[in-house]
Amino acid sequence: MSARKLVAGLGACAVLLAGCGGSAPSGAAGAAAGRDHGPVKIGALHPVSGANAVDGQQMRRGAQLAVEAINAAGGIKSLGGRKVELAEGDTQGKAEVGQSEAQRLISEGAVGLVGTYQSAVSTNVAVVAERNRVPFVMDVTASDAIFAHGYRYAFRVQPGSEAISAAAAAYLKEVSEKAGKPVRKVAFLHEQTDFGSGAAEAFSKAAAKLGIQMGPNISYDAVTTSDLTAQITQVKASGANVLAVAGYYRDSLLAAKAINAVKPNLDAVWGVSNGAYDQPKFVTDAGALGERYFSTNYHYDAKNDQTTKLRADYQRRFGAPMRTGAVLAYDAVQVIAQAVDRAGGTDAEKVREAISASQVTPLAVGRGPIRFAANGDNRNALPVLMQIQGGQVKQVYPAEKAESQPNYSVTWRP
Amino acid sequence: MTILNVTGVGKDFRGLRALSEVEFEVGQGEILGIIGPNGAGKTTLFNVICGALAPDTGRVLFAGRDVTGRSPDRIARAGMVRTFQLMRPFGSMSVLENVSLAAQHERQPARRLRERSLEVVERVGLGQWAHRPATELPTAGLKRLELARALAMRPKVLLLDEVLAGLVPAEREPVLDLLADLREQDGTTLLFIEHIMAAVMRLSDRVLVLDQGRVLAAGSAEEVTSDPRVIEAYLGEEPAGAEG
Amino acid sequence: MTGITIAGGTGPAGRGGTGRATKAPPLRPQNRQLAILLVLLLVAIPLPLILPSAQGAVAVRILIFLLMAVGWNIMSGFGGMFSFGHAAYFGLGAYTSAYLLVEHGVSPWIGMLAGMAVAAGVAVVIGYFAFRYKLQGAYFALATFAFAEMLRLIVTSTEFTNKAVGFSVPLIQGSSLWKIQFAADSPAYFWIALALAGLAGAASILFLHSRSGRYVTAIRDDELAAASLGTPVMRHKLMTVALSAAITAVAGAFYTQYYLFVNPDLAFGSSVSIQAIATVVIGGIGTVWGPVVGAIIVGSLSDVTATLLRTPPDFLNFLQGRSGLDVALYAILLILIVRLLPKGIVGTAMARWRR
Amino acid sequence: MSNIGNQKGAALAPDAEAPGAASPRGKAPHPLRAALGGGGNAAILKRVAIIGGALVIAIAVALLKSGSGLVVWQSVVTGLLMGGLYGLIAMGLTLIFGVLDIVNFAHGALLAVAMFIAFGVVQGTGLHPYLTLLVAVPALFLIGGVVHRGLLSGTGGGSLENQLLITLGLSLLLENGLLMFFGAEPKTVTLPGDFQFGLFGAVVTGARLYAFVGALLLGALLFWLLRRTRFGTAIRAVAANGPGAELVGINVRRIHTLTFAIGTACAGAAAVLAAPLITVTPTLGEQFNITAFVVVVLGGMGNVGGALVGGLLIGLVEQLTTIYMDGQSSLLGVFVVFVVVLFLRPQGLFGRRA
Repeated sequence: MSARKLVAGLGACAVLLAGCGGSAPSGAAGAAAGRDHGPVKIGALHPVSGANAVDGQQMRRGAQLAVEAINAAGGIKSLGGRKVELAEGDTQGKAEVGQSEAQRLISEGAVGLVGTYQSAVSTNVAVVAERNRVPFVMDVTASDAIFAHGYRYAFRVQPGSEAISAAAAAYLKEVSEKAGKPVRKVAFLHEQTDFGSGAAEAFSKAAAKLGIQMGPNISYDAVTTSDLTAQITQVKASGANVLAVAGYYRDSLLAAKAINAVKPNLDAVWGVSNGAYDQPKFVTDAGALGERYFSTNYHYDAKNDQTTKLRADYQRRFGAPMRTGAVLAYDAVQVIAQAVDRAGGTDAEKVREAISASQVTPLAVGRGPIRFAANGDNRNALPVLMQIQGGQVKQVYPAEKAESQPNYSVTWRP
Repeated sequence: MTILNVTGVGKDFRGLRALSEVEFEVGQGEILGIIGPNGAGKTTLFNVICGALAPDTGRVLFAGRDVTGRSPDRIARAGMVRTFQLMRPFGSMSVLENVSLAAQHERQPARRLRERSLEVVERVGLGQWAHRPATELPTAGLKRLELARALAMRPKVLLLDEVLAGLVPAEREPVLDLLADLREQDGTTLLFIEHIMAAVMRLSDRVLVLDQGRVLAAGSAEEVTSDPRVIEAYLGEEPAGAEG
Repeated sequence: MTGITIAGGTGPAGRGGTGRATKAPPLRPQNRQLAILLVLLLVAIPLPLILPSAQGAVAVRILIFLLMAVGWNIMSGFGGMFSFGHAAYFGLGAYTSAYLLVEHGVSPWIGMLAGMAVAAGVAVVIGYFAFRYKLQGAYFALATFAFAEMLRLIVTSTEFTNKAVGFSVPLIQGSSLWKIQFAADSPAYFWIALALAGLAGAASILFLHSRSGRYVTAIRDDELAAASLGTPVMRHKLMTVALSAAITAVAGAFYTQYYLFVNPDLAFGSSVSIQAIATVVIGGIGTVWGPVVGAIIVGSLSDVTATLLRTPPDFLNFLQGRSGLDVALYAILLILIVRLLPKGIVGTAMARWRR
Repeated sequence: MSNIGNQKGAALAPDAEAPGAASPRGKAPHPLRAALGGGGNAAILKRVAIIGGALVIAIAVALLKSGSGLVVWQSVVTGLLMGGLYGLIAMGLTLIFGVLDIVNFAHGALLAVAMFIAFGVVQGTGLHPYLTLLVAVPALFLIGGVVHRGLLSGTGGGSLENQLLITLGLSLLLENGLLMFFGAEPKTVTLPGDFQFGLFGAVVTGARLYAFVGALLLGALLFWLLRRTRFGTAIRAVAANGPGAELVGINVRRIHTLTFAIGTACAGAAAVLAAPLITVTPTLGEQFNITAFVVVVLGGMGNVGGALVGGLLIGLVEQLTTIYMDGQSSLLGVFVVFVVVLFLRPQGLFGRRA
């Protein structure tokens, strides 16, 4: 159609004929054309359909709220108040769909992408972003593997899996010692893919440095398991006094049921990046079973007034409590928008530079403003310890983020 | 000269004795008729000889070589070919393709393969059907197709399972003539299972009678039909020759 | 061969067949099909220059589906061995090339060949046991499914395949044919996939009309009868399975290069097997062109529904925000086609044409 | 295992003369011939002895591997209880597989539909979860009948690949239908007054015990239906020889539809009993479908009793796999057993060699 495509095509033809080498026919060139006028587009890629649709929709709405807040505050100031627009994509929770959606958003002129909730999808989108030289700010993505490739355009707001596990081990030592029941031996129950095994590995490494004994390390298949009684019996037989659990929602709930049935001699149940133990839904589903469960995870900052206001707004608009993922999506959009503002334009390279020098105050728990390390990870991301107390998820540690004191015990033992 | 030698063959189906201690020989160029009441084990015997079933006991020697338990395709390529009582055409192919499949074991140019296949098709009288799908053939045609495919293999020994069944008397004659001619012209050895006694009487050099999986009698057609044990075995059955 | 022939016999009813009987078709079906394939390829070449880039990605996806479908069709359509586990071969192709590239820097072209060899080897082993123990029909399908799932589980927990994480293809500066890496919306991806699909299509046509192909067709129609006519059953079944697996492995290897990422679920998940089956069955199982028609439909379907849902027309507005619609539509289409056109689109069309 | 099917089995043996006998495993080994037993007493005893011996060895090795008697004992108890559930789910599937020769990939999705019905009724009316049997079973019976009449009977549903795709399509449709109407959030059904007790140190919960007992009861019910009623005789006749059954005046299509409906209703019963044990999601069927197919093949297709025993075995295999192979999915062990059984005894552990 257009002459540009024909030229690009002929270029590629030549590459085919000549063998290897040749300069890159840039795909980003065309996309840039759409960026210079109209609203500044930020792409949001989330699993709005499929098995994770609820979280996906939450996150899309979180991103939407950020865009509305930016526009209400006068748009991008350095660009004369240009409005921001959310370009929405649905990953369906599938890596290849995520990839084609990312490509679509970029070709529609997105200056940056946020997403995607699932590590496999983020891995795929990160590749697209890198190849098109468009910054990709991940809101929720647990896997650390993406940041080992040396990508220049990949950033992440949430603390990574390794950071959470290390914090979980450190908090465990400190909290248990303060309670006068120092941790002796930790059994780790985890689902067997990268998510759970990675958490277990990082936790063990950190625990070893703190002089905490580990064992046994029990894994299970989250997709097929429907009973964890035997696994919890193994924990009971092992004599461990803390059980750490890294799993998704469904299997973590099964673990809670099994713990209640077997009643091992534990001082605490310790969620690590756990998909259930800091969810209000878990409190509803598990009832009394989940009482006093701990969980170390990323979390919206319950002590930040702005966060509270945002969540109240969300609750009013959408009739559901706003989850942490949605707050992180909000933060991620803010990162891109403020970078565009400081870059004073939509040039991808300048926006990237501005992002890597970010100083955005997050609404999720953090040590301070969002600042990215060289590999793109958020240096000030802070995991927080939560506990279910009286049917509510409370932040309990570290002290400056605590809504309430940790109660280091379990319900079934005096 | 003996071309096929069956010794001590036995076969069980879950405790049901289908064949037991079956022994016989067939000479080069001989025509052997096999008769017996329903369920006597005739087709099972063919299945064992041609490798579709492995016998529990006994051996099958073909041209002096032991072929017991060999796969059916190797036995067929060695020159011992059978037809089926129930017709089994390759439904997705034309009549000619059915035949050329059997003829293509010999490496030959495509043109030669085609000519030879057409020759065989013509020989069994299916020339006008050559390019029609095999599934469109009437019963008599399917019987001829079975025969044609077997002939295209240039068999040394041909085992025919009720090749006349389902044909009206007028259709039987040319088939019988063809079979007789096969031996004269090509020197083919024939084993044929048949219920139609007239055909058995006319064609066979010798007749083997099976009953309940055993060889009841063997000899010339006249000998076996006058054997009292054979007559007894057929008692209660409908008169031989009515229909198979 | 001379001597007595069976005289006469009745000719085919009506439309006296004498003329048809003796005259050979003007062009051998093999050459005719190859000619059509060539025309299709020539028509497809300019497509990426015409289509907008989003559609270009769909076109590449269609070609990947086509490769898988051609592979599956050889084994299950031509050969009648219903595989429910082609994900195994797709995955082996994807993982072999990804492993060689990521860990040893081997060109994906070589990786593709290696993947074909590995997939064909595994297929022959699985096939040998399945045929040796005479598994057929549903049992064969379930066995192939079990093997694919076992591979998925093993890869998921094996260190050297990177467990559940899978492989990300390292990005290079610029473009390289040797590394099969170009700018994201480069038409080169389409052309390479087209060339691969064309080769696969040609292989499938040549195979169907080869000696071996005729044997396999006969085995599919009636295995015992074919064996009784001297067809080397085991050898030709294994050859078929190996060819089928090798072509499917090409799809897997190209998939990895195009999407630059592969993990156990993407490569070995049962949805891969289902896609291969659905594509062929919708197009027409056991036909040469069925995979082409099926791939165009299945490959573009999810994109059409996604577009439809993104900006729904008024009467579909109530569906916005609901998840699962596109898959539901796909399922309904699948059921309708199987119910109404049990031979698939091409198969049914051909049956009509003949009549 | 009872072996009432004995004489029947012999009577239905295929004619040794028929060419079909040449490929013993060609068509599937005959359905229901061995339903609830088949083969002589001695053969059965021998087989039970072999399986039992293998189990004892497997458990002994597990003991060595784990070093804790309690853990192994709990695994065995959990495995048997889970196995009862698998058997329960597989019973309906094996009936459909055996009588209609349909590989029903929608069985799991139908299970999910039944669970959502149970969930909906409990949510809506506050009924005791087990009382939803009164709704779920008839509803699934109807759905099964409609599915068979509408989608599977007649020529279009003929070939294996077509049936497979129709049931696959149906399962996708049902799963995504549930997703559209109920959303993806996992739901839970809680059993009021659930209790638990120790069994020589192992923990058993009431809900699991009920599901186990339910499996036994349903198995007995199906046994009675197939063996002691005229309707059951008709089903077995159709399974053994459709055209023959037609000749003696049985309406084969009607029997097919009813069998499919009964098989689906079994899924309904299984769903209600299983609902308190697991989290209810639209895609939960996948998880059970695969296992159920393994159980069906293990028990011999069409063999309801075999499905129960097969279920128990698979439950044990799953649990022992997690002891043997740390970090491996329990499914891997299940598939290994599956493939070995497919190759060595495709007629199932309790079927007779054709």
